[in-house]
Amino acid sequence: MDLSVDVQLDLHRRMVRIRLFEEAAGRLAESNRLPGFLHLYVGEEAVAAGVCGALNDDDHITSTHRGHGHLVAKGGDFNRMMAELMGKATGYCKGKGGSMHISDTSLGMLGANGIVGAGSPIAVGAAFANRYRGRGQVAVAFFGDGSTNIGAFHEAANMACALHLPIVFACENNEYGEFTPRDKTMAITDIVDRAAGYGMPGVIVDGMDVIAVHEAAVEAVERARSGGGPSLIEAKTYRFYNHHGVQNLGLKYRSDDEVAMWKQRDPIFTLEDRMIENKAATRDQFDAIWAELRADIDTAIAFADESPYPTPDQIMVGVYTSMTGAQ
Amino acid sequence: MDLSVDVQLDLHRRMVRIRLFEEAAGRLAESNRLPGFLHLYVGEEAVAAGVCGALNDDDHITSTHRGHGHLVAKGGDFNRMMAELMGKATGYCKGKGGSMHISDTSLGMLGANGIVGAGSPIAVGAAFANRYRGRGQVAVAFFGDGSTNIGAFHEAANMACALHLPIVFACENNEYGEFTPRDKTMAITDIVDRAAGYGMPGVIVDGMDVIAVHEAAVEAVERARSGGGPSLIEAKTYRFYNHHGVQNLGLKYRSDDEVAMWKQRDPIFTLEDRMIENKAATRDQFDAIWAELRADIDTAIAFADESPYPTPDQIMVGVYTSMTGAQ
Amino acid sequence: MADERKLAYVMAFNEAVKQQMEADPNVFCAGEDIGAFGGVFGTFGGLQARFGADRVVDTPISEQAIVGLGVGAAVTGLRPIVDLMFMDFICVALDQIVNQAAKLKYMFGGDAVLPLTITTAGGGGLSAAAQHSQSLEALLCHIPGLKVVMPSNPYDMKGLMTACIQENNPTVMIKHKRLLGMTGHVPEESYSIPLGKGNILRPGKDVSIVAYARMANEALVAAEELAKDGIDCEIIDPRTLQPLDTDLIVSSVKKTNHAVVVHEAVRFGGLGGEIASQIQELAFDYLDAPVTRIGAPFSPVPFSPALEQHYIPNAKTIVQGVRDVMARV
Amino acid sequence: MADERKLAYVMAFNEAVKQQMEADPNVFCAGEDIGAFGGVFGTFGGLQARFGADRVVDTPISEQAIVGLGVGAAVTGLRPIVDLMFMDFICVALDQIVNQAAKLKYMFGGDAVLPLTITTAGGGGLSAAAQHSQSLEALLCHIPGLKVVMPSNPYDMKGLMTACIQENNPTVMIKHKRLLGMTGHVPEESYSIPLGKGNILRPGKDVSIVAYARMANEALVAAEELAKDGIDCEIIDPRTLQPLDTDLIVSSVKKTNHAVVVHEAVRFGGLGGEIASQIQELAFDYLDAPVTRIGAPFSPVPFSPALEQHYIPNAKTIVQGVRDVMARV
Ligand SMILES: Cc1ncc(C[n+]2csc(CCOP(=O)(O)OP(=O)(O)O)c2C)c(N)n1
Ligand SMILES: Cc1ncc(C[n+]2csc(CCOP(=O)(O)OP(=O)(O)O)c2C)c(N)n1
Ligand SMILES: [Mg+2]
Ligand SMILES: [Mg+2]
Repeated sequence: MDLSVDVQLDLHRRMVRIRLFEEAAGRLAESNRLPGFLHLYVGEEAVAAGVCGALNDDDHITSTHRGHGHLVAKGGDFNRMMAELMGKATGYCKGKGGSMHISDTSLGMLGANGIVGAGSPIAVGAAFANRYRGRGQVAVAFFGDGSTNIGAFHEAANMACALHLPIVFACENNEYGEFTPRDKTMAITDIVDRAAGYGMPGVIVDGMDVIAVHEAAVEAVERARSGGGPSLIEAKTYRFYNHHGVQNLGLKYRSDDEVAMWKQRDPIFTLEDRMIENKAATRDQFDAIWAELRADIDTAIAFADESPYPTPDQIMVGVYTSMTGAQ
Repeated sequence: MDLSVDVQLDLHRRMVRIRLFEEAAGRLAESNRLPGFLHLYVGEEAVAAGVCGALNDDDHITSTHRGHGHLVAKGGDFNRMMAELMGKATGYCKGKGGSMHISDTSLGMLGANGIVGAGSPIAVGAAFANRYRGRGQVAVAFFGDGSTNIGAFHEAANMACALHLPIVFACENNEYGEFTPRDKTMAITDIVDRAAGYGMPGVIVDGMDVIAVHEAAVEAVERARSGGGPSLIEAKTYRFYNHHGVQNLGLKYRSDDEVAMWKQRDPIFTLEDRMIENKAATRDQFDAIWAELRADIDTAIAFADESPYPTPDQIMVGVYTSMTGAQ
Repeated sequence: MADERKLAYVMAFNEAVKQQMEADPNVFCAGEDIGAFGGVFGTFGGLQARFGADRVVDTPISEQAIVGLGVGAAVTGLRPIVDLMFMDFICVALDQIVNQAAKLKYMFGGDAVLPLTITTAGGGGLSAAAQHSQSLEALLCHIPGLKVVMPSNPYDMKGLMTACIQENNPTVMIKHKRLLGMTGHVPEESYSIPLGKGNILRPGKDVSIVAYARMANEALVAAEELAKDGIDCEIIDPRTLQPLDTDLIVSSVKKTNHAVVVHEAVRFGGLGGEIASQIQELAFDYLDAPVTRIGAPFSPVPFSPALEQHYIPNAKTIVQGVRDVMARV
Repeated sequence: MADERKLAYVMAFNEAVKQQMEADPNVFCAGEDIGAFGGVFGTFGGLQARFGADRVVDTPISEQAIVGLGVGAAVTGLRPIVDLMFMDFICVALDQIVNQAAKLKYMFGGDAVLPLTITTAGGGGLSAAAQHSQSLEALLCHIPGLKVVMPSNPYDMKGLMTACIQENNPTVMIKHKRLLGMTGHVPEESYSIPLGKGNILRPGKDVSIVAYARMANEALVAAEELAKDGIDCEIIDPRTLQPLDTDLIVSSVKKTNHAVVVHEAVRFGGLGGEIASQIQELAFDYLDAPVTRIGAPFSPVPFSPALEQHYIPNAKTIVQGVRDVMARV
């Protein structure tokens, strides 16, 4: 596949938006301006961007605890995201969800999720509904390597295959679940080895190469859309920061060398270098993009800062669709 | 492997014991003398017998809702089994468990289980304890094809492999989960395809051939015992009666031809024919065995019949190890 | 009336599903063995033949994914009915019920609608032992975001099941296994009973018995017995346990000054504690005796009928409980 | 005493585990990130270094298999401690807890011993939102076969955790996340506090406040405030919720004639309903006012601190609740 410059720039833009949002969130967290847990997506941008770049607006995705990247890639609004992270009333979830539940159903983003593995069965439901309606929509389940050890993932993968649903399973294999390396929690190296057990095709891609991810995603999405059923994409990637927050907490669980090696393969800079080399873009162009999006982030932070907190009378609002069940 | 006549006769005996017990239980159920659900093992005897024949007394097994066969194969006592099925105080579980929870921890049989898939994680625990103690014991998890779609199976299989435990996963693939055929609930044909996803070896055996099952089990058990880790055996088999009870309930979900075809491959008669052909045994010998074991069943039914029901004051006994927590 | 239309509880469920599926193409069903086989209790009988395998879906044995299928389909616009064969199996799927279905809307700041019905079968009395006989409604009623329904008769079953399917929030409809064959008057036309509205099954003036599902019927039997002693029982069937019709219960107790709460679930930590607490909070000055709770003892459900019949509360235990309350001075 | 030994709640837990592992080679621990990393809350810190990776085991993210590992190892003779990082995750593993661990012994006719300790961390106050802040103890206390423990301070933590590990039944030890850093006197030598014995944290004569985990500490603060009004609170911390020290609670209420039950869990269907019901059942004639229950409102736990601080009960809400009870005529 030869991707047009426009598509490459689109993928680049999605990645830079994620990067800037996450770096900003990390800085705010470090200065104690964000309540709660924060799981940053920095380093893994190529996965969300490459996959969501292959989706239509009315396709659905489910996400994980590490969900900002997915929402940004699906078109999330910086202002409402930043406000949500700060727990403000103007946030995506009106301050009720926070980082771990950030969502925008109008963009088909069915929520970050605090329960490892729980998003995948929900994606299966969305895929079922999509086929049921017959408008050609697909669903993508994002999930981590660690989450493939939990029952919900397994049930979702099998059910999707048994019902032959229009779904793509997109695995972010960053080699760790929290602070524990993959080899302590599974006896296999490649998550894709699990695909055959469900009867779906699987492919490994370089998760630091957005073009590679995107090409695999286009193929998988096209398969799903045209009735070819589920498939699995395993993107080998890495998170540059800690499991949550920015700094390593407590004991060191990854070597400096390992982190440095992966950082050299930064998905954004890799793409920029390649596009410049291919004369598809210039450094100045990229600088302008970064500057433009940086300004958006500043706007978002200001928006969030100035936004009001929700008031206590909002606690009971939104539990039920029409408020009848509460006591 | 050339199995000695003694071993063949031992496997035969285990199978006949299962057959006779189950046929008797089925008859009692049809005349409404057994309360509750009854899931018969008839047709699948070669699996329990072949595998348990490869185990020592102090090895552990976990079982399923279809658990009588496993307990008989592990050496279960007819009297206490039959009494339990009738809900009598002299039963294995003092009438508290019944068919779905029949168990004998002194034989390492850690219970039939009413929750599909729930036995496998418990087997993993037993395997962990066995390695921890270092006395060379192994654990076997029996489970059905349908149960491999549930999360607990997946987590157990993966954990066993991650921790490299002395365990054998023994799948009874009878092609149905209750009244629904395999192809409606999974997109694969062979359960063994799942083994690679955990990083363990897997093998398909003819589950109607007790010798084949036994040879595979000996190899898997030996691997586990000697530190070689988990493996999976998929035995292709069939249940001759209904999912529960004896007669097909409601709609017919299996064709007469299909049932007849499998019945022709009866694991007991197949073995008998082969042993007679090989001059390893005679029809008279077999007749004597059947007669002897039939008498045991008659004794068991009489024992169970004559046994008292538990009295209401027993309801609160056995909830806690020393009765302190009850209100 | 001699010629009123009678239907079994299980068929009342079936008819509600059928009528709603006819009325709304977004309604579909999924669960184990519900398609070709019609469900192990026959609850979904005939529906696949009528509506096709796309709308009445046989699933793998994957309770988490079954509920997840419902959550994902509901939040993207369908009205799923997903079945968990036995109520005990909610434990396998509880994350999807409690952490996903119940909370999604709230966590999204209200930006989600979940018209999801989870159906299951609870209760004992079939010698089905500890993992197939539980009454675990207390676990669900404690969870904001869910509605919980337990009908005691065919008429309520149809009306409440219709309401569940039409409801825009996740509901759990709990059939009682021992009531499946119970017959009673059920109109053919579609009707719904509002969730959260209880029902006075028998008016009375001396004592209020709050009882649901099978226990409501046991209470009716007990009331006849007690009437012989001159004790006139008012029997309230809340029908929906979440939200609970507190007003109905409290106003009854204010009249009778005596209350007995009955459920089949284990007494300790059961919903009876909530109901009794609400009664004493809101009708303290009207109570002539403490609110009595009747429930199963603190043990798993035993298998043997010889034990189980003494384990599950029944008309006799209710008679005794009411007598004790009335005897108090 | 100035020189008494102080320890944080989290280290009291850690020390109990360490001492029991030293005392009994059959004790081992398993859970996510508990090995090399020492657990996300540091609860298992240093234990793998001391006892090795065979006894302090990092597991996959597989809560069902983690509890199953514990069940299988316990029933075959070990004394497992298995950790579920957050209490909300019991929903993922509930089948193994409720249908297996709790019932195995009973279903086997008593022929099993399950010395299994499940540890987890509950409670809110960290802006961890709806899936990482719950107090779900009511779900567990309703299940025959389990014991449930929620310590409110470091001293109790060590003694109760020691008791859990030594106990021959499945126990669930619920740490409160907001108490992890709380320091207090903790003797170095091993000691255990019997499960099922509550504690009078503060003697008083006017009103009995039953409160556990973090709420016990809030109640202590409230009591100081109320003392200024001349209201003398007796604070009872049941410590173990299953079995519950009913005697201690009831005898206190018989003395004070007023009762307030406090928990952080959602009020509706919470354990407060059980406690309040028992009080009115057993001390009806002593009550001058209805038993009041304080708990969270009927919504999931909101994320924003601006909401969460009003969601979780605290000293102020307790003061108000007690004043209301005392003001009643
Ligand atoms: C059911 C459940 N178990 C444990 C956790 C705690 N937890 C949060 S993230 C995480 C690691 C997930 O690893 P992976 O799926 O590889 O995603 P990654 O964080 O690497 O992106 C764990 C164990 C949880 N949130 N839910
Ligand atoms: C968690 C759970 N879901 C559903 C059931 C109901 N059920 C009992 S046996 C069974 C079929 C199991 O199929 P399989 O594992 O293939 O075993 P088989 O009956 O064929 O031996 C089902 C669905 C159950 N007991 N537990
Ligand atoms: Mg990971
Ligand atoms: Mg099967």
